[in-house]
Amino acid sequence: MRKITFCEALNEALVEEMERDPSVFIYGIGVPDHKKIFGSTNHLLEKFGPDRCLDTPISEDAMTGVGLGAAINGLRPIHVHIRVDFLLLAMNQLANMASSCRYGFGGRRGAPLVIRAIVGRGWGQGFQHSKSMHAVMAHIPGLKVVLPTTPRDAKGLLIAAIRDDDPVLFFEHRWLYWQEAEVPEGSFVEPLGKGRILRKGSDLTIVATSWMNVEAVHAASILERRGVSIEIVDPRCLVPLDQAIIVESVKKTGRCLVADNDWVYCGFSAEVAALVSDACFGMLKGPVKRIGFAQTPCPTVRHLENAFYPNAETIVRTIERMLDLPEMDLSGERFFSHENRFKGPF
Amino acid sequence: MRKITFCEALNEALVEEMERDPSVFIYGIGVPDHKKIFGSTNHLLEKFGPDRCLDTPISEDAMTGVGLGAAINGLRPIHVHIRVDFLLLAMNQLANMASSCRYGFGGRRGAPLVIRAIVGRGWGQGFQHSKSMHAVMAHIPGLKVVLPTTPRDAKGLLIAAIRDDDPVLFFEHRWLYWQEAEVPEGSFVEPLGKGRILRKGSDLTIVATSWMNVEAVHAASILERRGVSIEIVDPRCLVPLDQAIIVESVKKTGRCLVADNDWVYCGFSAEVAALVSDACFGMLKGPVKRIGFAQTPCPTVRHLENAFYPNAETIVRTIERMLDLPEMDLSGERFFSHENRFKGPF
Amino acid sequence: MIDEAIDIYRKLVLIRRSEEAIRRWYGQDEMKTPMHMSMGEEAIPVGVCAALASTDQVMGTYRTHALYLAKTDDVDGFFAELYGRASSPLRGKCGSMHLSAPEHGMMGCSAIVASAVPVSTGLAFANRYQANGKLVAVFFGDGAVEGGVFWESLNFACLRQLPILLVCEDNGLAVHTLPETRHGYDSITQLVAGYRCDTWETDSTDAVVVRDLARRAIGRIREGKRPGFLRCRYYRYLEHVGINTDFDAGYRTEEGYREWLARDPVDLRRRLLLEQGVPEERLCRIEAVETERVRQAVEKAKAAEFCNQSALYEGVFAGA
Amino acid sequence: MIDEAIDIYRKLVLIRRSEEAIRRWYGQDEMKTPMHMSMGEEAIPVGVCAALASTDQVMGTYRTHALYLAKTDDVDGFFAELYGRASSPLRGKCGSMHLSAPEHGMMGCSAIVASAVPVSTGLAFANRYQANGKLVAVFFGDGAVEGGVFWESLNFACLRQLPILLVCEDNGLAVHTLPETRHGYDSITQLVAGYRCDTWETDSTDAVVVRDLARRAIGRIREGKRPGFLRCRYYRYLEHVGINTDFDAGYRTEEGYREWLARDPVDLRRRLLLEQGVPEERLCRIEAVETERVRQAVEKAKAAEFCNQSALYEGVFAGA
Ligand SMILES: Cc1ncc(C[n+]2csc(CCOP(=O)(O)OP(=O)(O)O)c2C)c(N)n1
Ligand SMILES: Cc1ncc(C[n+]2csc(CCOP(=O)(O)OP(=O)(O)O)c2C)c(N)n1
Ligand SMILES: [Mg+2]
Ligand SMILES: [Mg+2]
Repeated sequence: MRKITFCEALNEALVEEMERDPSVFIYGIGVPDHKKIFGSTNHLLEKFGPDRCLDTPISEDAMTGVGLGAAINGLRPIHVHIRVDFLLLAMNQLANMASSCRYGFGGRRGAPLVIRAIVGRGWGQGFQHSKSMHAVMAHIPGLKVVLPTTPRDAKGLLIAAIRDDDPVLFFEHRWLYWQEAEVPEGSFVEPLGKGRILRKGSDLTIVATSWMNVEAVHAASILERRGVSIEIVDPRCLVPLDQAIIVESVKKTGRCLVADNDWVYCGFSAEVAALVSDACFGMLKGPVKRIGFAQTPCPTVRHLENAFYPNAETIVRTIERMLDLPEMDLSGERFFSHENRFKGPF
Repeated sequence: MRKITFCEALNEALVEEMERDPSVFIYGIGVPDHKKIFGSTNHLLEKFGPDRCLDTPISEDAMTGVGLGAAINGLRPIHVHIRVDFLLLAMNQLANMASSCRYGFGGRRGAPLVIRAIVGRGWGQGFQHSKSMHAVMAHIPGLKVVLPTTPRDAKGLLIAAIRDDDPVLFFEHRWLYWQEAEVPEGSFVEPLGKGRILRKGSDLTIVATSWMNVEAVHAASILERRGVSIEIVDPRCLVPLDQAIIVESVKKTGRCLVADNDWVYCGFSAEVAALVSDACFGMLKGPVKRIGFAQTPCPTVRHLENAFYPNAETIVRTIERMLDLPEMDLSGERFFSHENRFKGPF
Repeated sequence: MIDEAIDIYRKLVLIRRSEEAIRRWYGQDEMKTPMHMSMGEEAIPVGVCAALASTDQVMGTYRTHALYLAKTDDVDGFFAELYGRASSPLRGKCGSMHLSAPEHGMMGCSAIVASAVPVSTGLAFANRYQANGKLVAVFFGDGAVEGGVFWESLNFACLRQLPILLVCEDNGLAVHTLPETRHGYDSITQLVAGYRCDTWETDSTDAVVVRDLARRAIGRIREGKRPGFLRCRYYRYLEHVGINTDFDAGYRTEEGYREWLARDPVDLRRRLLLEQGVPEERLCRIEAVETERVRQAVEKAKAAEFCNQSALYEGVFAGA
Repeated sequence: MIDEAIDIYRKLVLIRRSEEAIRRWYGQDEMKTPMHMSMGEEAIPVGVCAALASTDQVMGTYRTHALYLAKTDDVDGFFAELYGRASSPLRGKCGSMHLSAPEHGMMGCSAIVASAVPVSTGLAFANRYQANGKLVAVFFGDGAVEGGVFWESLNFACLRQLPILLVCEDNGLAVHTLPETRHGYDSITQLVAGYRCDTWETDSTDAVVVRDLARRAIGRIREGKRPGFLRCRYYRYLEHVGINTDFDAGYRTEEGYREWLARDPVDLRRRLLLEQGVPEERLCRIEAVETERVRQAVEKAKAAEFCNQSALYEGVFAGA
């Protein structure tokens, strides 16, 4: 099968869905400009015109309400935010309005709204351009929450989100945009609410979100060399959550590490740890562990930023402690770094 | 000691702190009007005048920024919201601005801002007037989060919050306002970051927040009659969290139920369950269980509202299952109801 | 012509009788929902809705009894929901603050001030996208213009020249707070007039006058292809929320009330119809019919079942 | 008088040299922070800050190099932070987008459009509360007026008549988007003039003209006891973020640039000083001194240490 990038996969999903369904339109700050949201909105303006691919004022709150109203009236809006942090301006429309829209109509009408938001990282994005916020959204009943990791899932899940009849928050980590992998041509759907086993293993389960899956795969290959077999579960959707795939994996391995691309405290990693500790009670060989961002605002300078984010090394070290293994020598290991491809500005 | 209500305790804290420190002022929609935020802002306008007790336009986003700016310049603003839900309009100022204010000043300056927000419930408040949101705030590094339960704590913690040098979110459940108990006269501080054992027991620990502590106390007294001894831990602050008091209690009892006044999914109850399952691994007699709101928007009609909220009965039934006890007859039991004192409108 | 005016009167009566029924029965504690009463404002939604086509759409606030009844005429659905019964399509989940009936173009109400304005703008965006000719009218209080999202929405509506009528129901109060404590400007209409839209103002309590003004505004929206803003003043008869008066609370006087009561929307319209030669018996008949409709609606609501407890979990997502 | 104008020129030179140094050294990848360059706008912050007292306060956006240097004159702190070194009081946590120096009245910058406007309003509220006579000037782009919080803040500032100057640095661009895609009105200044404040406009690139206008505005704020709004037009020389030009991107042409370049703030001021009889050597000396200050600041920054890894956890809360 041909390989394309995560970004190209997103773009294919958008092009194909907008071709298929004239009620789909896309909008947001900078969506049609020449930068095309890092390329993910390529061709849309040219193919579908300015009525279906539109720029907006810097009015996230109102523009979210506009999407909600358009969705109530039968359109399928896709609202794009170049940083997740800007969603905080729209929290009222998301948590007080969109989330309860269907419930408030007695179930008879809903809002098929997709909100794409990019998780920023690197080159000193700092504390206002690097948030994740998927746990906050998942906490609010009535919002679906999707975090694709692979290019295939980027396409299949975005198509599913667009066709879904309820509000879907779709979080895209900026660094995933360059990931390349096989993606089917043409239309296909990855159903919302199904997790994916990214790697099979028997000694320990890593439940990872978004970019942390890339780090987890790397960590697993390092650990494999010393005979530790890691299973990686990518839940892909936080709402609805595929609890079974997580629980079954941990029942098999007896150990679980949650690696979330977010703060740990009151986050999704807590939910998974609580769920697993309950559902696998008596079957665990050790406590569920969690890793995520340092519980601080995100600093800009690189060495602090590196300390803020967990990576494959953090995962390896945590698992060594979980398995009571001595620390292996990682000095020869090349960990992921965008040092040479991802420079200023963004 | 004299007994006063939770509401009177809040009011005393405000009067005393405003007398003590001229940099303290209080503001928010309706703060000085004749309803006085359910009485909690009584006397303030009369004693301290309109410069220190002020009404505002319905502009939660800007008014939060105003508080932040005033705090940066050395004042101690107290911003009052008659419903927690309105905080969602201010999420940008809270999570993108206030939370990183001190960090962004390199630690040299901060924002001693208090935000009081009332958790609504009852008489058909519905899905836009009944949120809790403490877990969402606690998730964001840089915000402190306080949920008093007793009148004593209402006073002591509010004084501590006002004197604290960082932004503090202070959540007050509407139904607690009528709770009456002993409260010292004059100034005293309940330190932020210390939990409180509301009840000693040996068979099971309930970690409860806000109103759920009242339900927990009731449930404990019911269970006592059949020989089950419940310990109740009120963490009081989510940030900073007194982990030790929770962990020590569960190490003693071997069982833990978290009863949170919020949705369960990705909430504070998940954090406590994750924490306890880890710290007490191997010492638990059964899995940590969680109860909270139904994972739906809050409906208005009473029988659905009752099903939405957990109460003492839910707690008793859950604990019976945790302890493998048959269901006791609760038909003679009078559960808490505001049916006769808490009517329309609010 | 006169038939239209008579139907407007009928709506006014229906609304007034409905709210009188609420005042009468609220003390029984069966309507467990916070009531933000419309009394005093009836001419505005009745007038505007009379200028709208039935396929046009509206949104409102928590203070929405008059709007709901003006747009839907569905008094049974109204009381079924206030009583929280299964006979309401909203199944009691919404109560007084979140009434809606999309099949009548009543697209919902929000209890967060100003928050329906952007949603209505989105409804209008979709109507233009679908070229279905529908117009949207969104109703909000004078407090809503203090919310930033109002200005964001107005800017976008004017930028995209959307078919929307913004109706400011100005009672000079936000709960108990007067405009001088809330507004850093002199005239809201003048501020709005700085945008690419048309603005209109009235303090008439005659629903026919409001309708005629709304018609002109709507005509401009359709021809001029730009949004309209209509500010209508009125006096809130009762307390902010609840069924009582509160003239003793200190923030306003009963005199103001008396002045406005002298041109009460229902009485005024009745007087004018009589002056125009409509026989009083015809009006009495209408009054009797609407009174009876209200009585029966209340009765049916009280007699209706509640939905199953399991309904709590229904309708969060599609197909669930 | 002339000394003041010369010091204004010095500031312009300092800022321009600093940004030239950024352009020169950015490719070394040691300043790992997204650069939103000020080139083209220097006259605005330099002019306004020259009208402010040193104890007055300012806030800005992510595009804040000029403002930071105009207010603080602290080029060492500037480069220390851009290089993320421990010698910066911000310890590298902030980078280009979140510069601050409260001891100089530089109260911070936000990378969320419009979000510093309410915070500045709060600073002004506190200054009035404390009766300390301080004035606040908040700088923001033309995009910021699209954020609802701008209007909420303006309303509150005008309602409470706070001592604040709102400075709109209008480059007619939000990233790559032109006003016609963003604004549903004709004149922002006219909209703002509907509030209880005074408004002023200029498209001068002469910092002295800006200063004089700012002085008048500030005079009115102090005497008239009401907020001021100052809209200054300028041309953004470089791409939205980054150190390059982007005239080939298609959303604007190089002609516009050439027109504005002909009255470049630095060159223009130099020319005017020469015309006023200031000897060229004096200007050359200033240029040499500022160039050297910048060179040394960069050198010091590069040579400085990074803070300890443990600094990550410091400064989240007081005393921690
Ligand atoms: C964003 C928000 N803040 C505060 C409230 C509390 N509140 C409910 S109604 C109201 C006053 C609104 O006044 P106005 O818009 O004039 O409507 P009216 O009640 O006069 O019809 C306020 C402040 C709210 N519902 N939403
Ligand atoms: C609330 C918000 N939305 C979107 C962005 C992304 N963004 C960064 S700068 C910018 C344009 C701002 O334009 P303007 O205010 O005119 O400032 P300029 O860059 O022209 O100085 C946008 C949209 C942001 N930072 N904040
Ligand atoms: Mg009003
Ligand atoms: Mg601009």
